[in-house]
Order: sequence, then structure tokens, then C-alpha cells
Amino acid sequence: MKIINRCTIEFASIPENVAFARVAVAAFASQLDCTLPELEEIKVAVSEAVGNAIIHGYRNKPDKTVRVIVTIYKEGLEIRVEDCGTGIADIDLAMQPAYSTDPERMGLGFVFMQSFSDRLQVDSSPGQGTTVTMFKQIGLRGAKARAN
Amino acid sequence: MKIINRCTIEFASIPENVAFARVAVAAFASQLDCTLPELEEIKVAVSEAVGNAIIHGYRNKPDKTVRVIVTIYKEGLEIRVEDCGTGIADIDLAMQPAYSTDPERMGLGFVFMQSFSDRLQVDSSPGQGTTVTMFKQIGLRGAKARAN
Amino acid sequence: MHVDMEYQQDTLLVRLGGELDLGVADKLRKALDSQLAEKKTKYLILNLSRVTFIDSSGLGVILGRYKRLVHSGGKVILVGAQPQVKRILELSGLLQIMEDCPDENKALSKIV
Amino acid sequence: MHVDMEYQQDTLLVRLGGELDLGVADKLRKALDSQLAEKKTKYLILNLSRVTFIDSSGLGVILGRYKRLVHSGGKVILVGAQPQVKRILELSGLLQIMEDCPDENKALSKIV
Ligand SMILES: Nc1ncnc2c1ncn2[C@@H]1O[C@H](COP(=O)(O)OP(=O)(O)O)[C@@H](O)[C@H]1O
Ligand SMILES: Nc1ncnc2c1ncn2[C@@H]1O[C@H](COP(=O)(O)OP(=O)(O)O)[C@@H](O)[C@H]1O
Repeated sequence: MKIINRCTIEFASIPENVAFARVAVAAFASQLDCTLPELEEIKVAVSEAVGNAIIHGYRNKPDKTVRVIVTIYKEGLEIRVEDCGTGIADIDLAMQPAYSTDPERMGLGFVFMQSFSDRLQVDSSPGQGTTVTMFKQIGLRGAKARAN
Repeated sequence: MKIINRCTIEFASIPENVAFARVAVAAFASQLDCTLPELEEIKVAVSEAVGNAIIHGYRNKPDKTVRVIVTIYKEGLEIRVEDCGTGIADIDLAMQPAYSTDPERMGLGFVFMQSFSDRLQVDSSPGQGTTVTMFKQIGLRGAKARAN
Repeated sequence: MHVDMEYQQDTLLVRLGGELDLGVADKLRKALDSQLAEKKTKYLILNLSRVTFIDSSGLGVILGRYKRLVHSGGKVILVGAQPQVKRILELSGLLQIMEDCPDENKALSKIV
Repeated sequence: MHVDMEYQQDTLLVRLGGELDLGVADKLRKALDSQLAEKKTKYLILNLSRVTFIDSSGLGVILGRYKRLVHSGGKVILVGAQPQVKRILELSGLLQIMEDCPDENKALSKIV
């Protein structure tokens, strides 16, 4: 797939930056021909992935860095969220609805990421950190033919 | 000065990304106790600096990278805009109001950057690229005592 | 985030505004719990009509308060969720255990 | 960016909307110039009331059209700039060479 535009956003692993990340990604994504509901979905998916990096990946340590790479292809939008934190031992288990290692949380993060993207890939191993890659088919702005 | 929060934003040197950059920086800056006019000023200053990196620094070559680093200190907001482009031979001349090397442009970019920040620093040399650093005194959100 | 709280007998009416995400979840949880600890509360009405964004961290705060109140025979009623928020509430399954009413009066009338 | 153009005799009335920055400057310049080339135009009225952002790249497009029209004895009149846009227009000095009118009728009445 040919890259049309790309941005990389890095920020401190503090909860305040979840809002920053979703607004920044939505601003970049608005170069595509997104509907408002699609933009809302993107915001939720980014918030879940970035929140997970902060809470689970870095266990709330505030001095780490979360990286988000957003790429616009002719075919759609790819969002990668990377942390260099604890990693996930059993990815299939972690992705199950309602599964959470934190009793205070709902285990819905991956559910939302999944339902709001056409493709979700999780790469992770313990001690190595986690990369979540979401792909969403969205046409280029002005492109008449929409995928859905 | 103690760093309270920081983000780094990198993107392709294409004009469409000027809007992305200013929205992203404004979203980050809104963690501070900014007034709406201050946010507007920040948006203009970022647009000028990023626009210059694209047009002058990279001479409109679209495959280069512009980097913006935004830092929140207790004392205020610092915005750095970096390119690795042509650089500026005579910085004092370049910063003069109405001076432009492009007859189609107004030579107001540095004027706006200057009037919208409390401190403006330009580091540049030919062939080495340019870094523009702007600092603006803005209180932390919730902090009652405002600097101005 | 904006939080505004008001009591009507044993009902705590909370009007929320802004974005309910990880960045504000702790603050919101503490604000609600300290209120619930202060005065015996049976019902919690959360007016979401000015909430513009919610994610699973925001939902978690609501579910946590729900568990607490249901435990002591009470309930949580939501009011006026905007479409994008409502969609998340639906997807999460939260609307299967608590209702979203169009306005506060309707919510108050559900309390018996 | 939204552009909407309309002629009233030798006056081109252009209603702009959105953000006038480097990202749209080329497109706007071309749209205006091709219209100005097509039909003899003396006056250009730019309604900015729906413009939410302008920077020096956007100002440059306006100044360029001003130079072109003044050269042939015409003028440019602005309409309804919002406060944040007006502030940039003032700072740039553009309001010393062209007027910003509260509405289109006022602008049309300035044309003699
Ligand atoms: N970036 C990450 N780093 C480490 N563990 C993670 C990460 N993201 C998710 N996990 C693990 O996967 C589980 C499920 O994640 P999720 O579906 O988002 O639910 P929740 O965040 O509510 O726990 C988490 O409880 C955590 O154990
Ligand atoms: N990032 C940069 N790289 C190279 N040259 C620059 C850069 N920024 C500014 N300049 C030089 O400084 C001049 C003045 O800049 P500015 O005040 O923004 O006006 P303008 O962009 O309208 O030319 C430019 O015309 C250019 O020659």
C-alpha cells in the first residue's frame, strides 16, 4: 500500500495525554473523507489503546513514552499505538471480552478497538512492550467511491 | 525549568499538515489555563513556523519531515518547530517585518510568531536546517495566579 | 469535565459535562464516592446530556457506582446520553442493566 | 475551505468558509484568479464571516488579489471578519488598505 501521509506523535505516559492523543489523531484522520460517527469511533479506539499503554503497559509510571503512528493510505487509515512496557503474555486471553487483569476495569478496551476497526493486530511479548495496529477503510477526501 | 508534560509531533512536509499541526499543538496546550484568544495566537504562530519549514526550509519538497516539540513547564508553554532544510543565512534580515525571499509572500510569519509569544528564538545555518523556539507564559490549568 | 451534584431525598442527581476518559476517571470516581459516603444514597441519576465523549475508563466509573448501589438495594439511572455516547453505552452492555431516560423528570419518576 | 462566488455587474462577491492557511492557499488563489480572468471584474467583495482561521498564507492570497484589482482601478472590500480573524487582519496592516464591513449590503454601498 502506498503511503499518502504520515505522522508520529510521542508523549509522556500520563492520563491527561489520552485526550490529546485522540484529538491529534482525529485531526490527522480528518484529511480523509470520514463521517462524524467514524471520527468518534477513531477517538474511542485511540483512547482505549493509549489508555492501555499507560495503565497496563507502563503500570501508571508517568515518565515513559507512548508513541502513536498514523498513516493514511489510499485504502484507508492505519493507527499504531506502541509502548515499551510490560507486554502481554497471552494475547488471545487478553483480547477476550470482559477479560481484565484489573478488577476495577471492564475488559472492553480490545472489544471497542475491534468493533471500530476493520483489522486489529496486537504484537506483544512480556518485557518487550506492546504494539496495537488498527486499520480502518476510509476513502480519501473528495474520493467519490466509498468503501462501505 | 521543570518539565511537566511534553509531546513530539513529526509529520510529512506537505501543506495539508499545517492544519493538523496547529490543532494538535492547541489540543496539547489546552492542558494549560489558556484563554481562547491565546489558543488562537498559538494556532497562528504554529501555522507560520510549520508553513515556513515546508515552503522555505524544504522548498515544498513533500517527502521531508517537520518536527514539533511542545513542552509544558510550570512557567508556561514552549513550542519548537524544527526542519532539516535549507537554513537561513541572515537571521536578523529574515526576521525583519515584510522581508521575504518569496515575492508572493508577505514576510509576516516572524512578525506573528514574535507578537504571539513572549520569547522567540531562531537557530539556523545554511544547509543545517532551522529551529524556531517560542515561549509563552501561561499558567497551569486551575492555577489561580496568572502571569499577565 | 464538569460535575454538579444535588440531592433530592435519597437520590443523588449528578450532572456531568465534558469528556469522561482515563484523564478524569480518578477524579470523577473520588467525587462520586466521597458524596456517596457522606449521605445515605439509594438512587443515583447521572445526567449525561452534556457529556461529549466516553470510553471504557468512563464506563468503568459508572459500573463501579452501579455495583455499589445495587449491593444496597438501590439503582443507577442515566439521562440524555448523546448519540455517540449512547452507542458506547449500548456496545458495552451497560444499557442492559441500567436505563437511559430522555430527561431528569422521567428518571425521577422511575424511582419508587 | 468553502468558496461560493456570485457576480453583481462588475463586482465579484465571494463567500469563504473554513480555515485559510497554507493548505488551501493555492487552491483559493487559483479559484479566484480563474474567475477574475474569465470576466472583467472591478470590485471584489470577500465575505469572511464563516472563516474561522487565517494566517499569513491566507492573507497573502487576499493581498495578491488586491494588488491585481487596484492596478486596474478597482478595489477589495472585506465583510464580517470574526474577532480572531479581524485581529490578524489588523496586525498585518491589511485593514489600512481595505475595509472590513459588517455586512454585504454595506460593502456593496461602498462601490461607486
Ligand atoms: N499495552 C498493554 N500492555 C500490557 N498489557 C495490556 C496492554 N493492553 C492490554 N493489556 C492487557 O489486556 C487486558 C485486556 O485489555 P482491555 O480489553 O483493554 O481491558 P481493560 O483495559 O479494561 O483491562 C488488560 O487488562 C491487560 O492485562
Ligand atoms: N524554516 C525556514 N527555512 C529557511 N528559511 C526560512 C525559514 N523560515 C523563514 N525563512 C526565511 O525567512 C524569510 C521571512 O520569513 P517570514 O517572516 O515567515 O515571511 P514569509 O514566510 O512570508 O516569507 C522567508 O522568506 C525565508 O527566506
